[in-house]
Amino acid sequence: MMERAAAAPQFPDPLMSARGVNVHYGGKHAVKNVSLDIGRNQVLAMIGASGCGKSSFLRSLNRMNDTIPGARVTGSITLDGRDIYDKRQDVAQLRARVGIVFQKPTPFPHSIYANVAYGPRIHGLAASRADMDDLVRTSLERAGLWDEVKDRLAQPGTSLSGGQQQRLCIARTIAVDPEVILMDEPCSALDPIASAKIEDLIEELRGNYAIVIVTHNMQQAARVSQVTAYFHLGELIETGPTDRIFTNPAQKLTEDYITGRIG
Amino acid sequence: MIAGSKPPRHLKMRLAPRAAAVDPGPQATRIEIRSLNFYYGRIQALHDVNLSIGDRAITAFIGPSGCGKSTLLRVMNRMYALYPHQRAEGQVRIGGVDILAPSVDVAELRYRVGMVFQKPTPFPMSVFENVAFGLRLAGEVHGADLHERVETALRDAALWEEVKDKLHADGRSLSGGQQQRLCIARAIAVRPEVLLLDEPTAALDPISTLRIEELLQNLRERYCIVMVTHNLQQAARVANVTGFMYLGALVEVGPSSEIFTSPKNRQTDDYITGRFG
Amino acid sequence: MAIIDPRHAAKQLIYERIFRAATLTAAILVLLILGGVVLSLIIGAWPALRHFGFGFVTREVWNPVTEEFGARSAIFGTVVTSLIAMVLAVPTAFGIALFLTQMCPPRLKRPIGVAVELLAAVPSIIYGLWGLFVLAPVLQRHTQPWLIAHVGVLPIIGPLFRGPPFGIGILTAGIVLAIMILPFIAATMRDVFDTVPPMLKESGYGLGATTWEVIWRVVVPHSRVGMVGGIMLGLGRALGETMAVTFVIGNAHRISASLLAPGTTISSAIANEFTEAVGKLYTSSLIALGLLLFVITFTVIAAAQAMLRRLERRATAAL
Amino acid sequence: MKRRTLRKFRNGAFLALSVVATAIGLACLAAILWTLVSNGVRGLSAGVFTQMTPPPGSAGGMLNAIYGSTVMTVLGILIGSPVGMLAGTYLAEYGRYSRLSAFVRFINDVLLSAPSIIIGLFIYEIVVVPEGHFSALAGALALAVIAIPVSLRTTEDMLNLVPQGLKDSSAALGAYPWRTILSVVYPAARSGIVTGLLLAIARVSGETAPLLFTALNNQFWSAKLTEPMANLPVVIFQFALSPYADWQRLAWAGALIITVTILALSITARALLSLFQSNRGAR
Repeated sequence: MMERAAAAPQFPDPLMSARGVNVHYGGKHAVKNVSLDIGRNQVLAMIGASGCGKSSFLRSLNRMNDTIPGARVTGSITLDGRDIYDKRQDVAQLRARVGIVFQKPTPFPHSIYANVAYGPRIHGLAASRADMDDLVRTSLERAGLWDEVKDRLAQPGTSLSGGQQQRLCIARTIAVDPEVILMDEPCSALDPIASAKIEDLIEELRGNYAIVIVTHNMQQAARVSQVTAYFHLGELIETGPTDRIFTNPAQKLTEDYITGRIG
Repeated sequence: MIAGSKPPRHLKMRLAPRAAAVDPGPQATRIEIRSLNFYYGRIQALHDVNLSIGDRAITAFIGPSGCGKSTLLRVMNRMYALYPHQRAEGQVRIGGVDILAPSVDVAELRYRVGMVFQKPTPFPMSVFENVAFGLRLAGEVHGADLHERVETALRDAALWEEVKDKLHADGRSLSGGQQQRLCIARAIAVRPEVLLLDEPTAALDPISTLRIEELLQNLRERYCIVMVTHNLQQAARVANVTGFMYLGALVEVGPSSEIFTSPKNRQTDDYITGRFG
Repeated sequence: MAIIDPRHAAKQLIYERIFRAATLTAAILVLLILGGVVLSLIIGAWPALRHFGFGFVTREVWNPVTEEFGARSAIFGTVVTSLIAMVLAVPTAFGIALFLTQMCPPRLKRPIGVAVELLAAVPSIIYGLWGLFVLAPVLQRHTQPWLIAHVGVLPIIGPLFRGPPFGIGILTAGIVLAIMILPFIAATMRDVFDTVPPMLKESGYGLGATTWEVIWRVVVPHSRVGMVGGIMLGLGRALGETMAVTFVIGNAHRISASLLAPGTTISSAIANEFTEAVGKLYTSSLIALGLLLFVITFTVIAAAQAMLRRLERRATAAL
Repeated sequence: MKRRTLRKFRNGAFLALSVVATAIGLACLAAILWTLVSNGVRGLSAGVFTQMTPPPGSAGGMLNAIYGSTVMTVLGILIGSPVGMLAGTYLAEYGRYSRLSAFVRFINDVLLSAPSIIIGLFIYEIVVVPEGHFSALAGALALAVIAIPVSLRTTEDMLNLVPQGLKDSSAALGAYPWRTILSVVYPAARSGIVTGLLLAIARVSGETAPLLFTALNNQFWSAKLTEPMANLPVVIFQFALSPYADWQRLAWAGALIITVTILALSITARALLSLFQSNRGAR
């Protein structure tokens, strides 16, 4: 296992870096000794059968696991070299820097505008109404949603279609200007066309953010990511450039999974 | 009220000849479906399904969720009749008898067509009583015979060794995989002619899944098994015949080896290569 | 990256602490209320308990003139009226719940279900009024004479139905209570039956069981804990019910062999006599009755809640 | 074959019995409502809403009682509901899995079904005895204590219905829980919370027993919270048991007013609730 961890690609200057991370839910050992680096301006895809620990690991990257009772995270995870599990680390501030988009779109029961403005408001990021208007607009533009909603900003976020809602959630995450965006199977509740839009968006966002995406769809991982990590039963089996993982995996388990023999 | 409360007509479904010492090669047809349409209220869920399902073989239905594969399964024991506004038109003959005919006693039909569900559904009673449930209802087997039938069923379901010392423990205390095998044992204890399985491994871990798949391989020699699965590999591994359904229609059906290697239909090809679904 | 003003962040944290403390205080207040109820009842009941000792519970005498008080007849009335109510209401509620969950045509399911739930919300004083002005005269004129003539002459159960037909009395109170808790128990049972996973029922049907067999052998065992919990909650209501009983019980502090005779219950004794009670001992005795009622209902309700909790946990575990 | 016939017969018999039980139950309840409506309508007149409660044997209305009931109900809800809502928020959000919450939940459920007459005794002991007299305030406090568990329970249930994903999303943007609760959870559960409020009002406005020895009654108009105040349930109780036909008629009218109010509240609450649930389903 240590060899596998050592085989993780080492970036000269990783943005986030996890070392020996374990996640326990009560008695369940969900993530086992995972070490992984997250580079700047690239998309890392985590794949594996359901229950393999990829989502659990993802949620430990911005301490979303803190909200689950009985969850315990050990090991070290650093952001820009600072331990995010440090006692002095304010969780709210951390999550402003490491945003997350969930499987199902979760628009708040507010207007489209207020959905996007929510984060900036709670952190006091906009000094004036005009600032806020700007921020909302830029965020929606970056999420590729502006043209579709610019005339109906006052309508409730829930009135949008599923794919639009998911992009609204991405816009909401972008609005607080994070450094890393985590995505937990962001397309699994969407139809193929909406999924394709989100995938295009991920490609564009890569210019500004580090993105970590969990997906059960291997084709999707192959399409959007530069680095792929394969998880199996809580362990990180293999990680490397996406091209290599899908054409020439080093581990037998990875090969089995990719060719559909397990999972 | 369920449709089964009609007075019993004399429905005689011949029991299939079982446990033939030699495999008679290509199988006789057990289920014959002709121009079957199904409606949930005004929504049509099945469109003109025609199909013959062979005896002593596993037939699997695959397709994206909502394609009608579970609906098709639930027609074969008229489980849909429990719910208002659901109705089937056409013919479904099992052993020659049209089970959609109003004169059919659904309780008796379901006694002869076993069903196993997505999630294990052990009854709130002991392991033994779970398996004996159907036999006790029919009241045809008693005492030592009952015990023997329960043991046989548990053995056939590859569960006997694990539960023989805790037959009186609550069925719900078993692990998920064991519970599902218990449900299979419960279904085969009454020696049904047909065994319906609705995504029987959807709620199970890979190891339990493997055990169930092995079990199905063994049961195939004696039963007509019809299953629904969302796992293509599973269909390829265990089914002799696979049918692909899409938007309520049976798009293509044939030997699994053909469906998974050289499907004739474009949609089937797209689906099994993961282009949609 | 976002630049967050540290003063803004600090303020957020202060609001957080204030809000959290407010919710926690409110939650603890609930505990304090129950503690306050127990404590105030004990203090109020203390003079009577000290004066009469344990005899307060066992003595039947209730005489404001000589200031001698015993709770026995009130306890008896409370228990017997509640038992009558349960005997009548539980099977009927079971039937209603069955009908609603298993066989009701879907068009009627909602209206009947809603009607039953709304009736559970009707204040108990209405049931009392109806019992006094409608039910009691009917019982007095028709039902009770028949019972006296035909059942009263039987051995063993005969003595329960002897004496003059007053109309009001223990039996009438029991019937009114039964009608009052009927919607409540029926609604609870229906909810419990609805927690049975459809797949489990279908598994029963899948083996060729009839509707009744599925209900009796699968649904009932599966929801046994919840059913008993619901029944006991109903019992808790019946034991503590005041107004529906006070109208029709007859207010007689004595224990009769006949169910047709007037009696009293703890709550109706308090309701009838409290504002007129003169003297510390009298008031204190009534509060002591209240304390007894609290102990009895607390036991029943706590047991019921514990059972329903168990069911809930199991339901969540099964998800 | 014989056995199958027997099984079918048994099935039919029990199902028929359950239909009979439903018919009996509904018939009883219909009879009660019918009596209430026919007697109540007979007792209703404009005077009921404009005149004071009369002395024995003469005509009058229930204006003072209606006013008193309204005042005490509103006051009781104003005191009780916020406490219940805050406590429910603690149980659903902050201390969802804590032992304290489990205990509070349990005690609350006991209070929810505790006999209301005992709550009356409690308020009598802690308010009426020290004050030395019955008062509307004591009545309102008794109603508040009854409203707390109702409001707590519904608040907790409704907040639990708010999808975890919504709460997580807010936390994921760096919001502290108070912010999530006030800005996301409460709005998402708005109609559910209003439902709880209506149910609490419905529950409280029909309570008689605790008012018997807290607010007592007052034959005259009184707007002072420190004095005994007339209220519908106690007036109904006293008038119904009186020998005067006029009083009995008024009692029925009062009963009808209360019941109609409560049913209207409950129906509105249900309508809101189904709206809430269908909204959630659409999401």
